Amino acid sequence: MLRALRSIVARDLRLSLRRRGDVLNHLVFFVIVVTLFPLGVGPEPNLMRIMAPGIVWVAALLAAMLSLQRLFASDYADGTLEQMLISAQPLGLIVVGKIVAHWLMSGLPLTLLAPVLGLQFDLPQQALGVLTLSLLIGTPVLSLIGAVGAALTLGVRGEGVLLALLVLPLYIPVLIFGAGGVAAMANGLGAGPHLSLLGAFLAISCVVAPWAACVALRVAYD
Amino acid sequence: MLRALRSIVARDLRLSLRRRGDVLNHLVFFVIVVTLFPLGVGPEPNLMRIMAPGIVWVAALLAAMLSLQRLFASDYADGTLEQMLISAQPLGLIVVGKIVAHWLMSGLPLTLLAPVLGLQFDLPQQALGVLTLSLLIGTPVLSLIGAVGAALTLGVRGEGVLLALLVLPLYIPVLIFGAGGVAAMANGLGAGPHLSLLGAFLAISCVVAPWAACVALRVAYD
Amino acid sequence: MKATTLEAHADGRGNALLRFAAPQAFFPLAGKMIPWFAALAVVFAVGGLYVSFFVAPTDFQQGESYRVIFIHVPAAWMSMFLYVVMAAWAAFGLILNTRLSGMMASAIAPTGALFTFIALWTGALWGKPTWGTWWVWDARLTSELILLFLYLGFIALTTAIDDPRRAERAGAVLAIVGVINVPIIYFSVKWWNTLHQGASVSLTKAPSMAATMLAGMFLMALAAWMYSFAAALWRVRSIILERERDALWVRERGGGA
Amino acid sequence: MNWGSLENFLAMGGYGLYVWGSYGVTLLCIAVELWALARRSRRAQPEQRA
Amino acid sequence: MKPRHRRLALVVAGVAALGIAAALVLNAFQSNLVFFFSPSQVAAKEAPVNRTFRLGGMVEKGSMKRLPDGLTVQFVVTDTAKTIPVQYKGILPDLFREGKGVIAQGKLELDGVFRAQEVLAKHDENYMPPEAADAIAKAQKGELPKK
Amino acid sequence: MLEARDLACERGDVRLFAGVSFALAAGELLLVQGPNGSGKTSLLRLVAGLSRPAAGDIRWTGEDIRKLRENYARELLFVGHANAVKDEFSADENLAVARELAGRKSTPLERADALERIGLAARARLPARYLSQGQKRRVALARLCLAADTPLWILDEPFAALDARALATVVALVDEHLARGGMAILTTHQEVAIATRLRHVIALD
Amino acid sequence: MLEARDLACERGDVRLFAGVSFALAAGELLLVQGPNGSGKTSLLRLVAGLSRPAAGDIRWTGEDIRKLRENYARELLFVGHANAVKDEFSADENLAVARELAGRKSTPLERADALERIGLAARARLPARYLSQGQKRRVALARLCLAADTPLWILDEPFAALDARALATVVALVDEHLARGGMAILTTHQEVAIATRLRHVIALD
Ligand code: HEM
Ligand SMILES: Nc1ncnc2c1ncn2[C@@H]1O[C@H](COP(=O)(O)OP(=O)(O)OP(=O)(O)O)[C@@H](O)[C@H]1O
Ligand SMILES: Nc1ncnc2c1ncn2[C@@H]1O[C@H](COP(=O)(O)OP(=O)(O)OP(=O)(O)O)[C@@H](O)[C@H]1O
Ligand SMILES: [Mg+2]
Ligand SMILES: [Mg+2]
Repeated sequence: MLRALRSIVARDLRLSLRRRGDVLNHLVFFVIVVTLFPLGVGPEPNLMRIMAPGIVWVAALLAAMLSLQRLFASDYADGTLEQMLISAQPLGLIVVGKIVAHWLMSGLPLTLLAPVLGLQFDLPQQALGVLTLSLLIGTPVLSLIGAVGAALTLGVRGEGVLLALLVLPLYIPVLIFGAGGVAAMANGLGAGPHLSLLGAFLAISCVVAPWAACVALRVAYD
Repeated sequence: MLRALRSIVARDLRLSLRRRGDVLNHLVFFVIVVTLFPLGVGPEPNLMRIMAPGIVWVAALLAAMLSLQRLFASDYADGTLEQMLISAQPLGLIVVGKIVAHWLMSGLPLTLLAPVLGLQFDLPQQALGVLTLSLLIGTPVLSLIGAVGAALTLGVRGEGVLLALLVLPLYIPVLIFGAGGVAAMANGLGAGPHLSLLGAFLAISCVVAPWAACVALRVAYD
Repeated sequence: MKATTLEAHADGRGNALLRFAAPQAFFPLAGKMIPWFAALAVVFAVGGLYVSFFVAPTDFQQGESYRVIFIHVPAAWMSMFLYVVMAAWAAFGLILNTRLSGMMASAIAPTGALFTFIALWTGALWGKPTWGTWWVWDARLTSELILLFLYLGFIALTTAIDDPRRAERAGAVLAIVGVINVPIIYFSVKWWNTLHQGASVSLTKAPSMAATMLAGMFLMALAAWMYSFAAALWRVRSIILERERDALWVRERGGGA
Repeated sequence: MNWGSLENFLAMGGYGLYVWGSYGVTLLCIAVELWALARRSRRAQPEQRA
Repeated sequence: MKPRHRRLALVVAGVAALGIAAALVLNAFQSNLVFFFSPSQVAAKEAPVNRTFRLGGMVEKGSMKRLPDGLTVQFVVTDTAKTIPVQYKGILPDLFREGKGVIAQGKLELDGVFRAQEVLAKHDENYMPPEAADAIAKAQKGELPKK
Repeated sequence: MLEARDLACERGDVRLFAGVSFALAAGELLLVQGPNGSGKTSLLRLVAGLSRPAAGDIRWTGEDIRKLRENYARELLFVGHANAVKDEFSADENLAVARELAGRKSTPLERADALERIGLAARARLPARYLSQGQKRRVALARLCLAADTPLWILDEPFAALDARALATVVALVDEHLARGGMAILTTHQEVAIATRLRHVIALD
Repeated sequence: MLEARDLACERGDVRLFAGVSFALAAGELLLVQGPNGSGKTSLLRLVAGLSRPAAGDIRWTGEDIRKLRENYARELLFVGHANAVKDEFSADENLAVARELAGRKSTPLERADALERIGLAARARLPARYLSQGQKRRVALARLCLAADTPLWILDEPFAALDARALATVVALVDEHLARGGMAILTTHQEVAIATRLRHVIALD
């Protein structure tokens, strides 16, 4: 069971690495989006400091979302997904494997990079810690929920935007509590409650998302 | 010549409409991104008013970018693009047609919707006018530059993010002057210079972008 | 080897310049030039550093912090210069379809990105004590940042495409489109009168800088030039070997060495 | 320019962090590039045949 | 159209577009693109109210003083025609000197005082040793330099 | 072993077929014939468990395949119109991944043999993106060389894009499979000679 | 009319072929043969002007095709491995778009006739997404029925996925085309009988 999971994760990771610079590209996208905002809004340091957690979180969210499209779509297009559906491994296992791989390639690097970007916005030390922690708890939720959206929009045209449409509303609570926690910390309040709410989201989506994604995949072929 | 152009635009428009809700999806995405920010940053009316032009412009930019991926990719995947390369119409004409169609389906609706969103941020009347005008001049530039990026990343894996990487830096000036013009107007200054710079960008990219996109397309097949 | 490419005909016509545009002929030439450029780079750098730290006096306004100039300005110059050279090679390759051109463009990009990064980094470090901030969204700074993104985009694009011929032609299109940014960087301080200072050195007026300072800056700039040449040539040699791995002359090289 | 002592030289009139930060990172970058170049060149060499 | 005519038409259109672009750029640089104002412009009420902008000019000689709280400084920014008083609470950059260029970012309050959030030093493109600067200053003004 | 009763299939408002029944025992071949669009692919997908029939049911060793799920899938090898070949992976890697999905490990040696047999040895390490149409099909079919232990093969136009030699190889593979007691369901528009007496034919129209 | 001299093609580090020359005059057929991966598709794409040869040149009425561009393309009909069929459009719409790309208008009646002939009349209004493999191929080939005025046909395995009837129709279409003085370049792995004496064969390996 675990061996099978590992081999699926390994396959997806290898695939991502083969598409050269996939991880790097995510990071650069993340950095660029974070950089765009000061440009659009105008560079007031005070304003920037207030906006920082929100911007970093929104950028993380968009980066996660963009990469979702490839979670199932390429496997769907070339017929690999139908092989997975009638594979000797339970579908649930495959889905979990793909989600884990997705997080390792998108969520985790973002989380590691975020403190550096936060620094650029002059965020205080503890706020940086909370930012990292909130991303660490929050980005898996993004991958989990995203997987459901990606499965639902399989083979539907206008995929990209429809996916965004389905997934973003579900991302909003994560965004609010993620960014909220950082803001709270930056203002000298504790981030505990925000983080525990994020944790709760994580727990719930760990249960619901893989199941929902499996159902959605089967429906896509029926 | 013009007839051929019209038929290409018509084809792409029909295709977009057939992919149900394509236009609508763009708009909803735009609205959602614009709405995410107040959620991420926290709703202070003053802050919001200052940030509004930047946010609307960044959202427009991301919406345009997301939809770029489908500008050539689906035609590439199913072989239509190679038919276009050896079509009786000059490739330049086809590319221009596709860019026009892209703008009609993404830039134009955004432009029409923006004043409503601006209202939500409590922007003054003239600033709304400038917002619309700046989008009207700026979004074609986004489509034009985007076409070059989309053509360059054709068939390259990790497309989506690589496209963002190539195109976003070139979008930065448009963002700065677009949002800057609105902000200037909101503060009682004229937006004239910003708008004429945007116009200059439009003129330059009208010349450079179709040529570059054509070369890139031919390169993609060589 | 390839009858269609320009360089193959060149030999017959006896055009020496074009002959060296063939990778096979350029490879040993580059190999011979690298040590010279490298040596010159070291000499200029040692001289430049000596002048920078032990000859050039303290500045009347900035005190010792101005010594960042000896890195910042050469790096900033190189960042723009290398981009233009890269784009020129790229355009050349796109039009004439010579094999070496694309390789040269790919060889220059990383060094260009490096100098752009150094210009940004040293500028930021210099900005803190002088202006009072690491970073502002001033036109000069922003356009230089875009330059870095353009370099990175070029590198990302060319590495993402694995057919080298297609990769360098696609990169060429991007490089050419991005050239627009260079004059914007250069003239930005004139057009937008913001934080970054204007030119201290220009063709049209006498430099507004003490002679020893200027000497240090020029020495360092020369070192940067020599270094860039050496690095680009070294890289292009690797690229030639990678691309022509199966060509007879490369395989013979492996066997004979 | 006579710095008098090593401390003075390192302090750079109070700007040591900035000046040495610039030179240091530059040196580091160049070192990294040279290392990468050497590695690439080593890998690109055609393998020796017996 | 014959191919040659078409190419000609394209070239003409391209040149025309570039011409338009140049004209638009020139037009743009006639006016103020960034929120950057001189004291004269502020005095002429060209600057926005209640919005952050940048005020640029020279720090007037002898205008700098520290307010009783020990943190806030006040000085006057001039472009030799008009002057604007500026208040700032925070650390000044090293290059901040009376008689030298400065860029202050902040808002103009109703009392006519510019409350800066950030003060940046703008310096010129001159680099020289202090002795040379002294000599130049002496030669120009015939007075002893401050430093 | 495999038994289908009264299968019907609807796509949109069209009823493609109804009342299709068959039973397949060890060593037997089922040929599904019919012109383009007659529903061959649709039938094969039903049997593979990829979609559900509008009517009727399909049993494997007496149990409904939708209940069995992975336990049925483990016994099954399906090659559809789509090759399920990853452009980024080489032929060898693609084969390894396919074997893992089938729940079996494969050694590099086995895979090399399989690719040799199907005629891909020379391109085994090239990313599949660069392979020709027929070579991609061969990657998908290389699985057949390693699937001796998988009793049921469902092959939807396996010969499309193959040249004569590869076609003969695949035919031989199917022959061997049937000879060792395997089952196969096949569609093809080409004339091929599979040497078995135990052949059923379903003709759709 | 069409003349190729000393063509060579390289993919990656492999030289697929070199020194391929041929000339094709009105009413002549060129058959390109060879096993999978021998470079048939690559050759056809060179001739269509989709990629450039590593060596050699291709002339149409004496002029280089890369100079002629659209003027060559106007004389050309290319059916590749990919169908160039839009999933969202019906067979009829797909055909109309393809004709427009070829620079010709088509009336609904003409298109209906073409679809009738190729055997798609019953599914002419269904989005192509729902069509079967062979039906999609037929949509791509329906262009042949309307391309009487296009002298050069380049068909890369047109018969893949077609059933026997459709195959016969396409063969008949090629026959007619040759009979009225058209030219055709063809690859296929199947045995087909095209009734022309004026046949050249290139065998790649
Ligand atoms: C991140 C911040 C900075 C960036 C991106 C940057 C960028 C550049 C660029 C691109 C150039 C070359 C353009 C030209 O030759 O005109 C340049 C030149 C120069 N920069 Fe910076 N700079 C930064 C900060 C600074 C700071 C803080 C100072 C001094 C306090 C400074 C002083 C200079 C000088 C003296 C030149 C040479 C001008 C000339 O003589 O041509 N820069 N910088
Ligand atoms: N929504 C729909 N409405 C009407 N007909 C449909 C719909 N979806 C599919 N079809 C029809 O169902 C059939 C599907 O057939 P299938 O793919 O099983 O054919 P096949 O026998 O495999 O053909 P081929 O030999 O071309 O592969 C096609 O005729 C198709 O037109
Ligand atoms: N980068 C590369 N490196 C090595 N070989 C390559 C590369 N790219 C393509 N090839 C080879 O080039 C050939 C392309 O052949 P092409 O597609 O023209 O074959 P074909 O004759 O049409 O075959 P089929 O009958 O399968 O359609 C294949 O053998 C492929 O493996
Ligand atoms: Mg079928
Ligand atoms: Mg082929």
